[in-house]
Amino acid sequence: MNDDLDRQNNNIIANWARKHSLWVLAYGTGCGAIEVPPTMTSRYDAERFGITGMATPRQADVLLITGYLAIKTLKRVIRTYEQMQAPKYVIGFGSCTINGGMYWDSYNTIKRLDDYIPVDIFINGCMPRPEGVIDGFIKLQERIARGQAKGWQHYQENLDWYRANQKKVIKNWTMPDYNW
Amino acid sequence: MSIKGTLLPFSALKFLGKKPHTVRYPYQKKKTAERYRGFHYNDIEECIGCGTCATICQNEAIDMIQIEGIEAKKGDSGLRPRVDNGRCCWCGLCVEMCPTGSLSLTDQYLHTSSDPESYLLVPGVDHPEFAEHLSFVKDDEVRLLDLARVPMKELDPQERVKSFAEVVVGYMQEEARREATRCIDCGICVTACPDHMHIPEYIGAIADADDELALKYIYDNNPMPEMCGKVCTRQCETVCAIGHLGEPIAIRWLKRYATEQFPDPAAVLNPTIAPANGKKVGIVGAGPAGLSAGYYLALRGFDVTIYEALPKAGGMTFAGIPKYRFPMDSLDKQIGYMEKIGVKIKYNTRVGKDITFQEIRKNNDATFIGIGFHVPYKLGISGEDLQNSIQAIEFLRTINLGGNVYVGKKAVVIGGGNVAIDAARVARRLGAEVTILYRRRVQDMPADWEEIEAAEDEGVEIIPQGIPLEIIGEDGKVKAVKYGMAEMVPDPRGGRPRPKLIEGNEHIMETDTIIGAIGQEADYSFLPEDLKEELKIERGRVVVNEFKQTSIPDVFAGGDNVNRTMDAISAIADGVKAVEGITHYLMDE
Amino acid sequence: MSPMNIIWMIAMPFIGAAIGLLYIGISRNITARVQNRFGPPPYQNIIDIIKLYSKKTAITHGVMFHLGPVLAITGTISTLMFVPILTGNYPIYLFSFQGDLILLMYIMVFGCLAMALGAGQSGNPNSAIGVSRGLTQMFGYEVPFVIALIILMVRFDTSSVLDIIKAQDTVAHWNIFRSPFSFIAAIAAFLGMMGNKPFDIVFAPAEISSGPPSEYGGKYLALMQTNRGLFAFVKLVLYTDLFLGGAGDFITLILKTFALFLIPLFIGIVNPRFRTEQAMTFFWKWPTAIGVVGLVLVLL
Amino acid sequence: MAALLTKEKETTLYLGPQHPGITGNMMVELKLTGDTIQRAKTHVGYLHRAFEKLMEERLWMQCFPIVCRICVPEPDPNEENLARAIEEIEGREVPERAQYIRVLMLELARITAYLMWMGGQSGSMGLYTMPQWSIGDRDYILDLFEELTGGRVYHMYIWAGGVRRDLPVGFKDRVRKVMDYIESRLVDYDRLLFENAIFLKRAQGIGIIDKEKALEWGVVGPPLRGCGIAHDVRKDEPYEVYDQLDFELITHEGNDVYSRAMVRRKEIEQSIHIIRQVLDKMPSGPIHNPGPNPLKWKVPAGDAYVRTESARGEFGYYVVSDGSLKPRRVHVRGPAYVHGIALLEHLLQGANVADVSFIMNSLGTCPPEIER
Amino acid sequence: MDSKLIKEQEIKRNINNAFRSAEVTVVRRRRISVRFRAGILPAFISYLKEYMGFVHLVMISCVDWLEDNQFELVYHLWSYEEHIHAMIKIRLDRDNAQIKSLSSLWPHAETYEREIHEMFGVDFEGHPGLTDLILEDWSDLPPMRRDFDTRAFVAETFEWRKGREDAQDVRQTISARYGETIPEFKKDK
Repeated sequence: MNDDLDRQNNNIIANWARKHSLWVLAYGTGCGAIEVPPTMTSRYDAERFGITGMATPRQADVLLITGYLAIKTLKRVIRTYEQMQAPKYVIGFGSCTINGGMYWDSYNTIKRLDDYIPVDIFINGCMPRPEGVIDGFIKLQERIARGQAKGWQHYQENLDWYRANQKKVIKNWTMPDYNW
Repeated sequence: MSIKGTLLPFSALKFLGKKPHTVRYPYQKKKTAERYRGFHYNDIEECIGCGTCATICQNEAIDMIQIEGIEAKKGDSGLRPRVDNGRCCWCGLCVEMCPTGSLSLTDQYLHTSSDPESYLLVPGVDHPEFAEHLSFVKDDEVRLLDLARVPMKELDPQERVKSFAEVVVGYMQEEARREATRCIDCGICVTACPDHMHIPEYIGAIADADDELALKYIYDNNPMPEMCGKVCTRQCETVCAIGHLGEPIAIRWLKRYATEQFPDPAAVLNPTIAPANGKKVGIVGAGPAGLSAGYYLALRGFDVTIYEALPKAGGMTFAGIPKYRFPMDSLDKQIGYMEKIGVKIKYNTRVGKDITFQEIRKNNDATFIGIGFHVPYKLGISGEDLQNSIQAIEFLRTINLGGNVYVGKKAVVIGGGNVAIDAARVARRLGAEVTILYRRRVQDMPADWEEIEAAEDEGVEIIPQGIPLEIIGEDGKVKAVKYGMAEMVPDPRGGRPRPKLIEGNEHIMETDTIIGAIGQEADYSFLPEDLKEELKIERGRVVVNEFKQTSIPDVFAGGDNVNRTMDAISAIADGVKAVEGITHYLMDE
Repeated sequence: MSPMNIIWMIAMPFIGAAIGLLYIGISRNITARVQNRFGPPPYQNIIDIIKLYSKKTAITHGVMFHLGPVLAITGTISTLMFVPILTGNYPIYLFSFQGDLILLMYIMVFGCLAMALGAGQSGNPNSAIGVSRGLTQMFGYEVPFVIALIILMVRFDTSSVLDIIKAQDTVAHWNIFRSPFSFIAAIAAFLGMMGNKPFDIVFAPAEISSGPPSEYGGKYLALMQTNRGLFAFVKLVLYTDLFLGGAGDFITLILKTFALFLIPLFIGIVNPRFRTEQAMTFFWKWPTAIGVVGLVLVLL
Repeated sequence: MAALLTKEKETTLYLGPQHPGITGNMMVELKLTGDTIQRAKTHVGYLHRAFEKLMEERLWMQCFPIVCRICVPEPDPNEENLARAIEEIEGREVPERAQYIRVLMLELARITAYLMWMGGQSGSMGLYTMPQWSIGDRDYILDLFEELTGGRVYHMYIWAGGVRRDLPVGFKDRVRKVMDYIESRLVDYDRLLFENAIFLKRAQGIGIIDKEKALEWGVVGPPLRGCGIAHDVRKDEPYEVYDQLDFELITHEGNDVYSRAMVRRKEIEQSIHIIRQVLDKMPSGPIHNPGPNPLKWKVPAGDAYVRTESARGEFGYYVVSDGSLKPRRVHVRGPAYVHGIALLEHLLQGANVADVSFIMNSLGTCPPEIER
Repeated sequence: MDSKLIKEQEIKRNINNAFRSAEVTVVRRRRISVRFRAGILPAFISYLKEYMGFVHLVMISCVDWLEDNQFELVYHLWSYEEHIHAMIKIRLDRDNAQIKSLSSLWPHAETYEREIHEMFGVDFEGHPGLTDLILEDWSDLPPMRRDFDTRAFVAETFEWRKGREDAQDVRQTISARYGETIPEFKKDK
């Protein structure tokens, strides 16, 4: 199975297309969502790079975790992430995804996003400026082109570890199991 | 559906012919604002590692860490901030709070990485190029830290020259709270205090309106706060973090405030005295060093006897400090408390005359020498032996002992140290016109600038760069002093500039008294000859180890006759350290 | 059936899809300019589709769910087979026959129905609502569309598209001028068919996520996007044939179809979406009325 | 047809939390028969960060960087409210210039919030040109914020005793320029959105708030003024220097989405008007009345409730101090708390499923301030 | 008293005429604060709403006075006519916090009460549904109570990113370097 995944990751044409067509799931999980509209709209116009919003997880390639995740949201984010079709990428926005940020002592937000879902790119800032967001996308594109954006693969391979982390904070796990 | 409403929207199509306003990042970059709050930059040379940034950070994003190449020193903890950008929210509170102004935010904001571990940044060390990009810096107008000290009330100069009444009034409760509130609890002051008092703790206690707690912290390693609160040379304040951009916290005045609140320290401290351990310690000299050693030894259950030549304890703090700075009743309160604890002081007992040093050594298990520097240096010019040419240290001692000294209508004090200023101000109080003659410039004077200012306020004239050449006498009495003006030349060895006499620029000033105050030395005449050889003395100072132990194992030493700082707090520190040494020496077999 | 025709038959779906996608790409650019920005490159949609085909797809909701997009694109391709594309010196018309117009009326619905079936099985309530909306809307625009076609059929007394094209030999004979009522009714239906605003009630992202395709992703979505491009091309060609006199060569074809394409595009840029019942009211009110008037005029 | 639909089985539709029509991150659970909503239930808590708890753990000064995160599209009322509440408990005066600058900030923030709302409102019905324009134009105001405060979105600019930095050189002119630009753009907005026939058709008669019950339902801000009831904190209980400024209180009859939209649209003009006055009248002088060292800052025991008219209505802070270094309790009253739960659930009853997002936007629902 | 406070004083008189036990304080212009007892709160509030013009329920706050073992519920009311804000303060026993619901008076009181129930554990009698509002599957103490330690909870539940363990406390570093031992004194107060 891994060979298959690696082949997928190293397909130059596919990677080129993936790089230039990043569909972002319209999910404002946190306050970082406020800098997404300026990025997507006329002043910064991320659509120049083929980055555009998508309404449902089935269609999206990129999941933006715009900041902190409340535990209640985390549950939905995991569900959403698993519904997305591989190859899929996660971008973590801002400090709170890296080490808890401003909410480091809040009982209701997770602190390290990459414990729960694989993150391909972290963007620094609180909030990241639109330039930062675009920079994050460009970095992601570079990684995709080089076949390095393998977060989704890591998730599949280390599902147990991720699950254990997820179930540690989500008390009532009422979700269907992995279904891809 | 109106026709107008259906057609008007189509006017938007006019934008087809217009150039879009899109900023085509990354091909086209928009400049960030001048005040943009991006990544941190820290001028690590200027930073003193006070950790205020780490304290104020509500995200606990800032750690203070050891960095290669940065050494801890006086006024510098040796730590530097490291920012966790996985926590930071770039609010800039750290910048506003930075007491030195070394921390700023830059206009750099891009850090995109797939490695979440890469978000730790030591500002100033990582990315030194950010120095060119400073944007959000400290503002001069808007400050969070209160940089202005609560002014200390003093007697009017005209009033104070009339008597020996204490010049400084002391803080009222509310003033002390306000002043204590300015403190940022960094503890940098502790690095400079020779005694390493618990300064942030007691200031914090004062701010919290808990003066008793403050007193407990103070007495933890300083048994003479009454004195220190009034006349300490306060090296702590010279390194105070707040002092980098503003006026340092009035640490001395706060200590003074704390001690003044309680007429009887014993009632507050209620010290627990260890049961007698049967060991005896003899101390030569009831100066700060001897008293401190005696106090803490007594608390530890030692049998302590202090031998003092003068009829009062305190050493130089009694004999050398004028009473308008350190009133007698404060000293009495201090000594009274110590004697209450069980420190025995034998007054009017000059070692070497009334009792031999060998006797003391024989009677005690350990001995501490804290004799201080009480023998003045000679001026070394002709006419020095004339009547009315006196030594400041002797002058002050006589006055403090209640004696009388003739100063006449006009007195000239030679020297620029604290003793010189004290002598000048005392002479002023005795009714004389006083001039201070000093070899170097005013800014070179080793005396406290506050003292110099106070002296000037009181009408003391200072002639800087004046070198006395000769004391001219008449009828065996001083009549005038001849001095020459000097210019400052750089020291060939790289030291501070030295005065060089200008040929032919000589003046004569009439005076009734000459008071020499160019320094003192110790008098080791009490030592028997065999010990003089055994006891290692270098340049007039007893050589001791870390625990103030001399080359003779049972003899310890401290105070001016040991350390170069030559101030009361160093002497106290010596005493406190010696207690450790003596305990170690006597109790650990 | 000449060998040439067989080649065209195989090539045309690809060319059609490419042109359709390119149009949609250009439309994104035009939209962007109106919106005061630059927008993606015109070939963006093609990249999107390559990417979608390269995605792993692991969604299972039942047989019909898988078949939906396949049937949809089959429907579209078969529609393409019956639409005359070029009529000039090198004509491309694959399966044109007498009465193909009537067949077209049915076969064009086929794709949509297939989609509806597939999406309906996904179990996503958004899809379900989207499907019901789509079917409702189809009811809506089919009425003026059929009326418009009937007008043409009655007028030219034929149900062959080729015959209608032949009747429009000069610019002045184009149906857009000769039977404007029919054109208006048909273009209104066209707006509905293209699913641009104000008639994108089927997909309506802010209301029902993206409607029927909510559960479709990866390769399925690629298929649907291809279908979308191809279907747009088919519709444009059909309308060109019916109202703009067809096209003799590719350049004319592209000019005419693009001109037609701009109409729903411009309307879509500046208008919000109707609610379902408002859309229905719209279709059944003005275009139908105009169509009926036109029909009456023709019948008289 | 309608009779047939009502007999249809009731289905449940979960709108959100991941849904493009939802403002922010929340969920609306809809019980539908056909297209009609029978019952609606709002689920919130997806953005709960426990600010009020965090503030109990923080020094008073450390609260300021935190509070602006409570309402993301319009953070300034938070800072201003907290500052003013503390000032009220402490009895600290604020220099007049600082008050003018605060009003400037609040009004600029109001415009940004309205531009953002404009994007959301038209985006919810598929008019995507509008958000592209209005959010793009909003960026110019964000540039102003950045210049004044150093931050684009989160300003952390207003604090107890005044504001943090004085206006940069030439800032007033740039504000004027941007205001002129926004004013010129209003014509385009009108043509595209506010006069658009389809918008009128969709917005009129939708989401009707019962005028008689509006006050009782706790409706505030533009939705209240959209019912023709003239209440505005800026007039009812003037704070900062609003009583020295001349502006009109906008009301609009109709009680529906359209009237709420028109209130907001006209208030942009009023805000521009206020900003121009502020720029003209702003006195010179200090901008900060400093307090004690933040590390040892104890606010005297007491409590205060202060309110601000935010872009969504009355925004209030109830601050309780027990005289210690940290707040005892800070309770935030976001207008969306009432609008987004009780009122939204009420308005959605009987509405068409197509209008959920539309109505939600018109109420200015802002989840982060609901759950804080 | 300031002449500007006429309205406030009048309201105070009126309230005291109707409810003798209400302790009314005029805080400042436009602010009055009323201490009241929990028992007949709904009657009092509905009196304020119906007769005194306090139609707008601004919010309901809850303050945990752990030291007194009490919760303080603060009902914020606003009168649009008089432009006066009234804070009705009720103290409840912390161990058995129960009070009558006001959801019949204002629909949005329901939401506030739900939140207070969830965050503090106060029970509201007659509330139509005291279900979770914000939290999900919460099993710990109600988090806004002061005895719930969020930092301890976080340390237990989540993990910080490694790499910051070398952090030093400035004060400790200095005292260690100079051999200073900072004594710890018991605070008597």
